[in-house]
Amino acid sequence: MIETTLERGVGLRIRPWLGIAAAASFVVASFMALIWAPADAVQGEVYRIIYVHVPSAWLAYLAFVVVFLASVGWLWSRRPLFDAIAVASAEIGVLFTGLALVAGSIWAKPTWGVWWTWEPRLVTTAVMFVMYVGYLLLRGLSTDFQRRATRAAILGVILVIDVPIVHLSVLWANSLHQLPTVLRAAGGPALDSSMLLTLMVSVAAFTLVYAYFMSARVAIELVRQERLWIRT
Amino acid sequence: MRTVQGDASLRDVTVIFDDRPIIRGLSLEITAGLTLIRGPNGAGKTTLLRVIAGMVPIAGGERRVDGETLYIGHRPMLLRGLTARENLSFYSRFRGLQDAAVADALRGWGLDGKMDRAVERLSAGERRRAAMARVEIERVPLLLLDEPFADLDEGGITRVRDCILSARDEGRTVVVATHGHPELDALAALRLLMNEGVARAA
Amino acid sequence: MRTVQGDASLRDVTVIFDDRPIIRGLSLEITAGLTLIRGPNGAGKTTLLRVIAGMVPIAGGERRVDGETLYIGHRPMLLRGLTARENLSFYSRFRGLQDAAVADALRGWGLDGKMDRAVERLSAGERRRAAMARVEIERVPLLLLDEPFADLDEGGITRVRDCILSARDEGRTVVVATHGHPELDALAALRLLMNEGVARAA
Amino acid sequence: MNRIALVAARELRAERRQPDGIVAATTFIAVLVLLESLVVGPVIARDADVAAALFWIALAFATILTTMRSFDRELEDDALDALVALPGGRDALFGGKVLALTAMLLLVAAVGGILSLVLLDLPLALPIHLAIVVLFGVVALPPVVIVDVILALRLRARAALVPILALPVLVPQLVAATRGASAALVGDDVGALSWAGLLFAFAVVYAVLGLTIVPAAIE
Amino acid sequence: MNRIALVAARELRAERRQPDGIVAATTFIAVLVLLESLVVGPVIARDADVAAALFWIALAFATILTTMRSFDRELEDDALDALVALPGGRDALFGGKVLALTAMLLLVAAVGGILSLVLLDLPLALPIHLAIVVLFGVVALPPVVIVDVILALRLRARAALVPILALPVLVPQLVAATRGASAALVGDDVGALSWAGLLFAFAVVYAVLGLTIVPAAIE
Ligand code: HEM
Ligand SMILES: Nc1ncnc2c1ncn2[C@@H]1O[C@H](COP(=O)(O)OP(=O)(O)OP(=O)(O)O)[C@@H](O)[C@H]1O
Ligand SMILES: Nc1ncnc2c1ncn2[C@@H]1O[C@H](COP(=O)(O)OP(=O)(O)OP(=O)(O)O)[C@@H](O)[C@H]1O
Ligand SMILES: [Mg+2]
Ligand SMILES: [Mg+2]
Repeated sequence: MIETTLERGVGLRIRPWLGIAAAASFVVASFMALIWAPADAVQGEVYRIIYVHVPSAWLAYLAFVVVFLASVGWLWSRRPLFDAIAVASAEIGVLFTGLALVAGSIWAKPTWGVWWTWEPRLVTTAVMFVMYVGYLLLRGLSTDFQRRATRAAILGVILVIDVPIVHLSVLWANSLHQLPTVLRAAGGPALDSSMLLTLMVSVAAFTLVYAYFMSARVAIELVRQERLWIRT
Repeated sequence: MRTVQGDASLRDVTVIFDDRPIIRGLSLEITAGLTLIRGPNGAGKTTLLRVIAGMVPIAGGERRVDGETLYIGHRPMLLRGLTARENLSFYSRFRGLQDAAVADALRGWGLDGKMDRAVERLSAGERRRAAMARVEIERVPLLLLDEPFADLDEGGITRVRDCILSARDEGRTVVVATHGHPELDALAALRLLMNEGVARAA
Repeated sequence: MRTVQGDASLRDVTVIFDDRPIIRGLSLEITAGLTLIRGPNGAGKTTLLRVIAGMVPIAGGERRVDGETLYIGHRPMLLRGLTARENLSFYSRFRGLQDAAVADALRGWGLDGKMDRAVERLSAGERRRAAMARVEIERVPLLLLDEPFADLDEGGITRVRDCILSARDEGRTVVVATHGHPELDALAALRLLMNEGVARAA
Repeated sequence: MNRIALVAARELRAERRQPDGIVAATTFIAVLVLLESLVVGPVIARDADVAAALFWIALAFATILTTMRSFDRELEDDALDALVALPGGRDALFGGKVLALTAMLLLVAAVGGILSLVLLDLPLALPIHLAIVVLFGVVALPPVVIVDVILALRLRARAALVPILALPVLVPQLVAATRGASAALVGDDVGALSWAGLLFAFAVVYAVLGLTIVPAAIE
Repeated sequence: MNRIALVAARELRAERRQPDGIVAATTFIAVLVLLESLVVGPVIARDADVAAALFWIALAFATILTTMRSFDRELEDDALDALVALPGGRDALFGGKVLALTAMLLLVAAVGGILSLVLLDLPLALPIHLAIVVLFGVVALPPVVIVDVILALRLRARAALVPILALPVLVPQLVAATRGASAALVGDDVGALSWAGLLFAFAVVYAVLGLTIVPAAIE
């Protein structure tokens, strides 16, 4: 398939550069997060987890929105590339959700005194995690390409509804969790400016990592598809 | 390649189950009349019929079918719990037809007195008869019959044969996959011999 | 009435489903050799075979069967999810036999390369072949085969016929219900014609 | 539209013949309520929040069971294939199933709800509000579950996959339904109605989604 | 004995291929625990009595689901007929299913139990005692349920009949298991062991009854 080969070629050319950029930005972000940014007035040093916790949560959102877009793409055009993007992004999204959960729990222990508690943001995040694990399970259990892609795409479209729910969940009912500090409807971010800058740099680093993972994972998937196509 | 415009055509169709190709790059034009599909067990006959009926996602190639199709498979495809009459009424009303013809057709297929019994309480042959009655009730232009003679007694076999031939004579397109019944060979407009997912005219 | 002691005998057996008599006072002696059961759809052939196999509660009369039986019905009777090989190994080990013969038998029935696939992913004919391989593996004295030729291609039909005849020649008792295959008539020790739950020798 | 009605009628007729789904679901809820009051102790179970929560959990499972049963019946003898192969069959399937299952679940919910009220001796401040919450809460369940059952159709381990797929998606609805029902029980009319509105919105969104994208997944 | 082992092995193998029953049961329990704590509120759910009661109710339903699933699989393509027609097949069926389902349910109970303990943050005074109670409680479930499934085999509405038949019979066992588990949680060792003994007696009685009278009921 000419199309597939083309896509793979482009991916191959960009990927090394992406890798380098991701690694470099990661070094910068680590430095800023661990050393440059000041300690928090209330929480002291623990708060630094925010530089892992928040970017991974946001990147998970991004990954699942990409799953949604790729799913629509597949349903629209049936181009295998979209399916490859969907799996890749879903897997990385699950990874980032997991990371946000773990980082959140680690942060919760010193601040709230428990690893886990029943609270809207935490529960909806856990639910999002389970949903996309279910998405990956559905893919794993389906045995042929066309059916798998279509079924997964439909699920990918439906599940994205949970992303705004997770984001807004803190506004429902009495939440322990931080209310939106950065992404607020009214006014600018309520955060110290050097902390904000550090956060933005970490988010940028996480985004580059996401892009790098994506290009690698999509390439693997395309090779797999191609092999399958050749065997027919 | 023939350029005759058929009721159904497949172009370079490939079907993959479990990463195994079951139909390989198959092209086919089916026109009015009788088409016979033959081939050993596991050749892909059932899969081909299901592809034409639009029930299998195809991994590559194109499928074009004009008009409605009726596919009757190895299994009777009747919903358990409902009676033969209810099943067939549903199908015919779904196609926008009256269901007045149902009882007569079932009677014609020898199910008098049995059409109001849940289908799982019929014998294998009776179930097949109920399924075959759909051919007369739904009257669609493209019939896809998979092993339609199975489980039937002498009389049933004759009836299926007559039913196929009269559908053909009415100008409908009939595709039949069967192992036996060599007498159909002479009557077929097209005979396909399938093997390992590849078909050639015979 | 013959007084020959058979492998299986029914005396005045009645079977009732849904308050309707399906088998009516049927008496029967089956001895070594081939017994053919014929009759139109819904005559009660399947029910009779299941009575002999002891799978249907009888409302009246007596059933006596010496030795083990193997009944293979309209459906393949293989557990989904398991492979053909696993299904057949289970049956043979349950009868206290080694399962070494299973792979060979399946290969003999043309399932080489397919015997490790879950049975629901086989074609209809392949499933029938797997079921029929039980005849060679389990080697019981009384075989009850319901429409054993169904879904099979030319080669499969020949194989089933050979299998039935060699079982007969080994002195086993084989009861076959089938609609077609008139060539078996000449070879049968007993031919029963069933109709509406009553059987008479033909 | 007419086709959707035909599919729904067929489903209800099959269910009347073999009331697998509906009786199982009702028993399920009834027994849950009974056992609940028996083992949990009536004092806790009588709490409006707890009772409402258990009722909705039970109803969610009842929906999953009934839907899976309905599709299992279709898969026997390949009856589903015949329906899907009919012209317009794919499109009518989702709508018809939604209609039929909603009707069945409304019955189940009514029986289960009355049982809960009577057996647990619950206070009932706003009966009409409760009925509205239950109505919209029930209407919101089947579309989600049916989509998931269709996505898992014919897969190995579908019995496992469907709850995994459906329950997380249902969580917001179940929470809303629980809050709404307990609001109606304790007499908070604004709360009950606003939760009911949210449930209705859920139902509409999922039904529209289902009608537009699900036909593609049915084979 | 050997035949019973063969039937059990076959069941476990089929289950491993299509882990319908076991995964569904585990999800069922896990989700129930999750939802429970979510909607009921952690304070009530964390109560040892309530947690134990819900766990056992969930396990009873899981047993019913898994057993029905197991027999439904046998009914497809008439595989059960082939088993019953084998010499000694009837006798081995009950024993084999009991063994296999008990093994599966022990796994489900272990996973579900650990989940409940962790997620609900329950106190655990006597872990060994709890394990013993769970062991005997689980062993006591399948014989009853399997007998009922066999009695309802091939009937219309069997999905409805089985819970109706099974649950009333199970009530004493479930109460005993709940009491035993909560005794173990709060540290009452004599209580836990005596309830475990009672559960063991139940298991033995039903297993013996099943082995002697069930074969007659199978066709
Ligand atoms: C397991 C526990 C936790 C989970 C699952 C979790 C989940 C999340 C998620 C999903 C977000 C992204 C929200 C959005 O922007 O829409 C987020 C953001 C955030 N989390 Fe957590 N979190 C947890 C624990 C914590 C703890 C213990 C703290 C601090 C006390 C915390 C502080 C924050 C902050 C400050 C944000 C950024 C909020 C904003 O600017 O919008 N989280 N968390
Ligand atoms: N669901 C499935 N998953 C994987 N492979 C399958 C599936 N169904 C059929 N196959 C395989 O596809 C091939 C073609 O099957 P198909 O049923 O089309 O054959 P057929 O020509 O109809 O055979 P028969 O004469 O036995 O009915 C066979 O090798 C079969 O093993
Ligand atoms: N489960 C059942 N409940 C009620 N009636 C049944 C049931 N199964 C079969 N029957 C009826 O019993 C009669 C005999 O059925 P049976 O299956 O034995 O016929 P058969 O001779 O094998 O027919 P075929 O040639 O079609 O296989 C038929 O009239 C049938 O309708
Ligand atoms: Mg076929
Ligand atoms: Mg028969």
